[in-house]
Amino acid sequence: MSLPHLFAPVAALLLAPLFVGLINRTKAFVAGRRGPPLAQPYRDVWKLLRRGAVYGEVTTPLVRLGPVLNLATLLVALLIVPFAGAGAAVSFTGDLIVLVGLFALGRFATVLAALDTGSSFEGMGASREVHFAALAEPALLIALATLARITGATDLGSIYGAVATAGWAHDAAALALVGVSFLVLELVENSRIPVDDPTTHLELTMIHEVMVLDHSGPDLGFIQYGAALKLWVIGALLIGLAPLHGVGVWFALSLALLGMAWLAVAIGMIESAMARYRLVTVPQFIVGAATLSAVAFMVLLV
Amino acid sequence: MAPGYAIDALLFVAVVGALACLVAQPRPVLAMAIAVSAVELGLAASLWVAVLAKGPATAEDELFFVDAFSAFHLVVLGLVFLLCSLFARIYFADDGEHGLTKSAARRFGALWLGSLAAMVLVLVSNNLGVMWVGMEATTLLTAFLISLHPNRLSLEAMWKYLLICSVGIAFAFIGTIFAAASVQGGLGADALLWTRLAAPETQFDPTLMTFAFVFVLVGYGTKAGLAPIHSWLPDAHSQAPAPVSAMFSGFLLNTALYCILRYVPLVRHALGNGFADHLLVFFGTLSILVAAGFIVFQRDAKRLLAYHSVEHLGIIALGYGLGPLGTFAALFHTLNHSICKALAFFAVGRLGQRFGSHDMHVLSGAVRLTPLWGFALLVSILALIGVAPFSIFMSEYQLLRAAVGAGAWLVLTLFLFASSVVFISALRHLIDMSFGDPKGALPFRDGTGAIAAVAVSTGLLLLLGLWMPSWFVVALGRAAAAVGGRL
Amino acid sequence: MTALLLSLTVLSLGGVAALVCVARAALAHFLGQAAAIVGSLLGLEAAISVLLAGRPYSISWNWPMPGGGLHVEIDVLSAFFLLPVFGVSALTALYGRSYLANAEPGAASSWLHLNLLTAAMALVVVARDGLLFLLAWEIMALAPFFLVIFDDRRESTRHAAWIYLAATHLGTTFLLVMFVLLANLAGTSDFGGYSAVLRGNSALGSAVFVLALIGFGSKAGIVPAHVWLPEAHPAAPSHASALMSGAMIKVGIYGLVRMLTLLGMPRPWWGWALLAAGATSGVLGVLYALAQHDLKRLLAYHSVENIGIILIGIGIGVLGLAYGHPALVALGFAAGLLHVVNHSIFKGLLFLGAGSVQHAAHTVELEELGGLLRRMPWTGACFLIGSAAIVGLPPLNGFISEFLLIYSGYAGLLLPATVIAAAGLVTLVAMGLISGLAAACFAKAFGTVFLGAPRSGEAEHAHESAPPMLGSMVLLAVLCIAIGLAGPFVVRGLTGVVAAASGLPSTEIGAALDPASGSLAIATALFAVLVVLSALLWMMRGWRLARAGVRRAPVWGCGFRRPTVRMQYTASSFAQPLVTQFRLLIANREAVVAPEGYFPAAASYASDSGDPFLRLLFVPTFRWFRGVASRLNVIQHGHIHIYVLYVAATLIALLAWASL
Amino acid sequence: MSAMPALLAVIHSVGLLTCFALLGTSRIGACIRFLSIQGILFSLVPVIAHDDGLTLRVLLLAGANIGLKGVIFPAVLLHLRTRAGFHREVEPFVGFVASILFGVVALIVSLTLARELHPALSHAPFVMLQAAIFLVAIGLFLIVSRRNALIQIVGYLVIENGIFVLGAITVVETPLLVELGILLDAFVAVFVMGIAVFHISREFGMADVDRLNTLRG
Repeated sequence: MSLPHLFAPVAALLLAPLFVGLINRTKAFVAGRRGPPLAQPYRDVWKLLRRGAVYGEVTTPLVRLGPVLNLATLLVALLIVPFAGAGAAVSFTGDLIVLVGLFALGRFATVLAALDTGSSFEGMGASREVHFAALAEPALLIALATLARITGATDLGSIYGAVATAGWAHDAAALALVGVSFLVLELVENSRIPVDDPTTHLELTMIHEVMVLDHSGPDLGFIQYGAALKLWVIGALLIGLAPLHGVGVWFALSLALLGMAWLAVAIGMIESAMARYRLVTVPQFIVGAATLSAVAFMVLLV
Repeated sequence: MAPGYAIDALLFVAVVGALACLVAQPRPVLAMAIAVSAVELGLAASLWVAVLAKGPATAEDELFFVDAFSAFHLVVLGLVFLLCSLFARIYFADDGEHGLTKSAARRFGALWLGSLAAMVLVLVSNNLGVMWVGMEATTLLTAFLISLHPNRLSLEAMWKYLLICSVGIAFAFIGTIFAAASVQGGLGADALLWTRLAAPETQFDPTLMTFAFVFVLVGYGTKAGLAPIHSWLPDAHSQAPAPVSAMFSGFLLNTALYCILRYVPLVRHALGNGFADHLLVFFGTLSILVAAGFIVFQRDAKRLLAYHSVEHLGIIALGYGLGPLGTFAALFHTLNHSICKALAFFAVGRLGQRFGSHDMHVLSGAVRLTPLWGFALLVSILALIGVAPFSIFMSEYQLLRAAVGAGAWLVLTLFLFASSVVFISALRHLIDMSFGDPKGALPFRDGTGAIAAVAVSTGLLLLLGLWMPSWFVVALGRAAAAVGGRL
Repeated sequence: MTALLLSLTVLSLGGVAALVCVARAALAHFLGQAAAIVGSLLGLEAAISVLLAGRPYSISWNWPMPGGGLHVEIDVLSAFFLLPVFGVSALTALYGRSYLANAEPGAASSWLHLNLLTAAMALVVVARDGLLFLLAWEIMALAPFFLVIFDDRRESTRHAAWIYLAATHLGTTFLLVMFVLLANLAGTSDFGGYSAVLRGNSALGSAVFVLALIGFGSKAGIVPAHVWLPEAHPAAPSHASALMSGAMIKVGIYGLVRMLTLLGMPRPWWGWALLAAGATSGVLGVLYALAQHDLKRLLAYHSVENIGIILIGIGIGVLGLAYGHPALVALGFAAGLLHVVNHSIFKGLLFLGAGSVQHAAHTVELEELGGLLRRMPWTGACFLIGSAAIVGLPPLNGFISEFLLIYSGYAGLLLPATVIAAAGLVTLVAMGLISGLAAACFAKAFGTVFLGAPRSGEAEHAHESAPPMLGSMVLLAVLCIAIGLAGPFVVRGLTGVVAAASGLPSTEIGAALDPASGSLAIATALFAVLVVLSALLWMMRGWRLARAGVRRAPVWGCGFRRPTVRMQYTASSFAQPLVTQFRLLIANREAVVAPEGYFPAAASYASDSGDPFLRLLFVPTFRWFRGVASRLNVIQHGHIHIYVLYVAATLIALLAWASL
Repeated sequence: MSAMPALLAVIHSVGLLTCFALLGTSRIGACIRFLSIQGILFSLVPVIAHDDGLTLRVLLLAGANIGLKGVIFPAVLLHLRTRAGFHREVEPFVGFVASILFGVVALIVSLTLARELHPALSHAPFVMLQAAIFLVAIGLFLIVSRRNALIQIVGYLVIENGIFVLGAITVVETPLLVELGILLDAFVAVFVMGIAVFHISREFGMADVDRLNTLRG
């Protein structure tokens, strides 16, 4: 495990909140406001960590366990997600399955924590969360499958290594499609517009926010930090596809960081440009993403 | 005792018993029935052993003839009558309309043992004419057993049974005559002796033998309840008192089939082709299918069992038509079905007495109402529809082997289809009758006689289903060889 | 081997003893339970010794029954399948006595059926003779009938028992034909003779495969032959359901695998058939499960789903054999077989948990339950572990087998052959859908039953179960975790079984499995990290909150200050989005009275999740057939002279035919 | 005996006439009388058909037959008719004209069938063979086409006659025991049926078999 391998996780840990801040800042800018400072997410998390907590009357320890477990899974995910073709801290055949498993575990924990409050709002949010997740999981698997087929590897490290070097040479079309579906997944998994509006104040329209409505204090801090990390992780999967061929590792890493920044801005733009879909149309959005990857796969087969 | 005497004794005991009943008191009558049946069973068993050991036996200068085939049937006959007599005592002892008046008791005893004698006569007679006489006698003797308690329905059933079977038997006699006439060169006075006819050197006229078999098949087939000439059967079985129904299903039908089977080897020999076998297979399959159809929508428990008899007689006929292995299976099935069906009729009969109806929408909760008969009902019907570990599963397995061996795929398919239909519908009826809360009847227990009958029957069904003694296999093989060729 | 025979004897005799002294309930219960546990332990001993020794034991006696023989053998494959049979049996027995504690006196007789079921399953697994196999199979089909109809006072139970036995009998019919056919061609009913006739003859092979797939599939619960599961499992006592779902349906899988070993080189389309059956059963099973609001029905449908997963694995393995890719063979079979054991563990656990819930709250209707985790913490914890395991979450046993399966999918993707790659993609899509939906379904199940506030008085006053019941659940839960953490070793340990099931040399299998277990080793390390991290975070928040303080308050009600328990999200509403999305497949019958206007009158929602195949396929078929059959009535019209005419007509027809 | 064919021919023709009479008449009493005539006539067949002289046995059997079929059975039936108080009419399902037409058809069919069978049964006189088949057919027809239980018994007895003839002309020598057995059976049959009809008529008011159709399915 060399220095660059360690760089990626550390960068994520440090910069993930900044990524969120950048998105918000972009949205504010487009809306013509000054908006919160870039460091605002750090402050929020820090503030929350120092606050006390309030729990519903019927809750069990599960409600406390949820955020912890969710955050932990994402921290571990950081270890296996490669960054900019520099490979991942830990890389082994089938690690992408573990990644999917980790996401599933984190989600399950969050959902149960939400249901533990016994509030109908959390129930509603959880229901929507599992609904969309159930569709997003195959999408993610197919996208990764396409990459595996392109690169002939089943560990993220070598997949991204190969993509960055050879991938674009012959399978550009497929890669582009996969890229798009990754972007969609980024929006879906992290409940961004057009799937969900993290800044809305109408509970009935929320997904992720309403699910964590009754979390407070450190728990909420964990959740927000976790959300930032998840944005970063999936973003890394997307940015990693970029053709950084034949440049030095450190240069590639810095380019990738730029890429992440660009992604944040892009998300910001999307969020400002698009309106939130009606809940019934969201599944079509996700299935569309899955279809894109599937099409990409077919392209490879024929 | 020498086999010959055993044969005479069989007839003698039965006849004497029948006559004795005419003068006896009601209670002793039923006891006497049990005793006589027991003696008959003993005699039959000894005869069976003797035949297996020393080969076929004859008596009264070849008027009587017993080989492995008929000896086996004699044993089954004895067993069925013993069980039925045991049950009859319980059944008639029960109060209410089913109790026996003095005259009714005498009538029952005389007719019961009389029909026993008649069936023995059928089984032991070497002369096809005498066999026919015995068969006709069974019809006439059993007719009034059906209407033991005369009422509109039982009389109607009795009249149908009487007329249809008499007509059928008449045809059987025509067949008998043709068979005798078809012998070339003529055997003179021995023209009706089965041993003579079955002798390899006998030559037949094919056309006459063909006609003869057709008449015999239709004639005795009417009595055996093969579709489509089974129409009397459900009526008679549903209206007769339970012990009588049990005896009908348990052995009367098999007796008729036995008569047909006596002709089959002759026909095979005369025509040298599968004419007889094809007819048996055809009517067997048809009976199975028709019975299955009727079982689907049956409401009356005893009619249900009656159609089961049609089905199983069909299975047996089918087996006889499928070569040596099939014949083996058919014989095995005969025993299983007789025991099983008797038991089923006992259980349903007792329930019917207590519920005052045989409507399966009325019968319910047998297991709670009377554990003994509930158990009997469960075992017997489960066995009837071919659930392992009961012996009928095994005999049907043997039948399947025979069918596959004969390459009779269509028949196999139809048989499996029909038996599945029967399984599904009969199972539903069984569950309704056995489980749940008994509505409209009070719990009751029956004494040692009942327990004995149930224990023996279920024990045999289970034993033959799990461990068939090897000597029994040999015995069945011999019996099969007598009419169906060697295994 | 003697241990096995001994265990069979103990089981049967103990069962009979329980029946005999059913009058003295306590004694009967004791005998039945003791026999079950002792017998199962003996059986486990036999199985394990074979697995360790690695070489089969075989005995055969002469059986007078023509066309049959008494030949039993424990080889690695049999021993492997004996593990769930005896393991689950022992634990359900431990559980069952307390469960039946306050049932009606006759209940003790159920030990007979329970023990006979175990014995019969074991006999099926070790039988090496067609007729013996069929006999054991039929007993194994009959014993549960009496378990299903245990609570026979309820019409629904009687109906369930009927459907169960009818379905299983239809399946057996195909097996009858298969074995009779094989015995006829081979000239012997001994398994040894089958492969000889099968190797050469591919048409026969395909025929036998189809018969086996239908016959064994109906027992295992492949869609559409699954209809009996959702009826039978809820009806039976929970520990019986655990045994049936945990062990009995696996015996169907065993039969399939055993036949595959005898069938020799498979044709490609067999693999595709298995894969298709698996994917269909998996996806439909979990979808139907989503629509349920009866906990045990829900679990029953998850059995269908998991059987689907197992079949996908075996399908991949068979495809690998057909196309000559040892890696696929190893991974596919390993995934399928491991999932057999895993499913019997967590499904057993979940059914036992459901049993405890029923015992405590007297219902398994989701909408009546809630908040049980605080009232029955142990049961709740075990059920949670079981749910996480069945969903396939790391680091539990379910994850290991699903990891192997998805891994084999990816392995297939990398192969140049388009066909295999397509198969791999199918696997991935199916697994993705299944695990996602399963997560949704168990979030719903666990959430509604154990979390939130109780929705009924019974749930309000629920109490924790008796120690023995907890004991068996805890044991199973521990097994879930243990296998999950021991993943790498488990996978290596499968080598022998996979070799036996696939017929490939174990060296080849081992070589193919090593990378997978290597990855699992690393993955397990990661999970260790995960646990450590979670612990750290937990301590950190604890430390923070120790200062900042914690208080309880009503949850956010959007300003509404008086939330009642009825306002909680119900199971139906939780699943509604997905159920609506897949309504084409689920075909749920819903009766909705939507609230209207500003001051809506009473509104209501009712959903009936009767099985679509039962409702739309089987019932109409039977009704139609009944209609057809009842037409026969016209020939039995009661007019005697026409009856006589039948006789005459038959005679004349035959005469005419004969004289032609 | 040279007179044999002529005698047989007479019996044959008269016998056929009785059959047609049975088909045509509407009165039960008449039916029964025709039956007795028929019985007597055909009981003579064995006596005549015997080419090897008249043995005591043959005469004895013939006598028994005449006694039964000519005297006892008709007596029983007539007794029944009065005791059971039947309508005097026959009430057929099939009208009398149609019945007679059927008789004609049956006649033709029986002729052809007899021609079929005769080669096989060369020593049997052709006319009697045909008569036997014809009798069986008519008997069946009576059972099938008549409402009245008594007439059904009559039909059964007509079949019985046919079989008797067949036996007499084909199997030349059957053991006495068999013959007697057959006679006994016929005897018992008539009585059993008689008692049955008696019970039925007492239960149902009249032995109109058309009413015996409650048992179905």
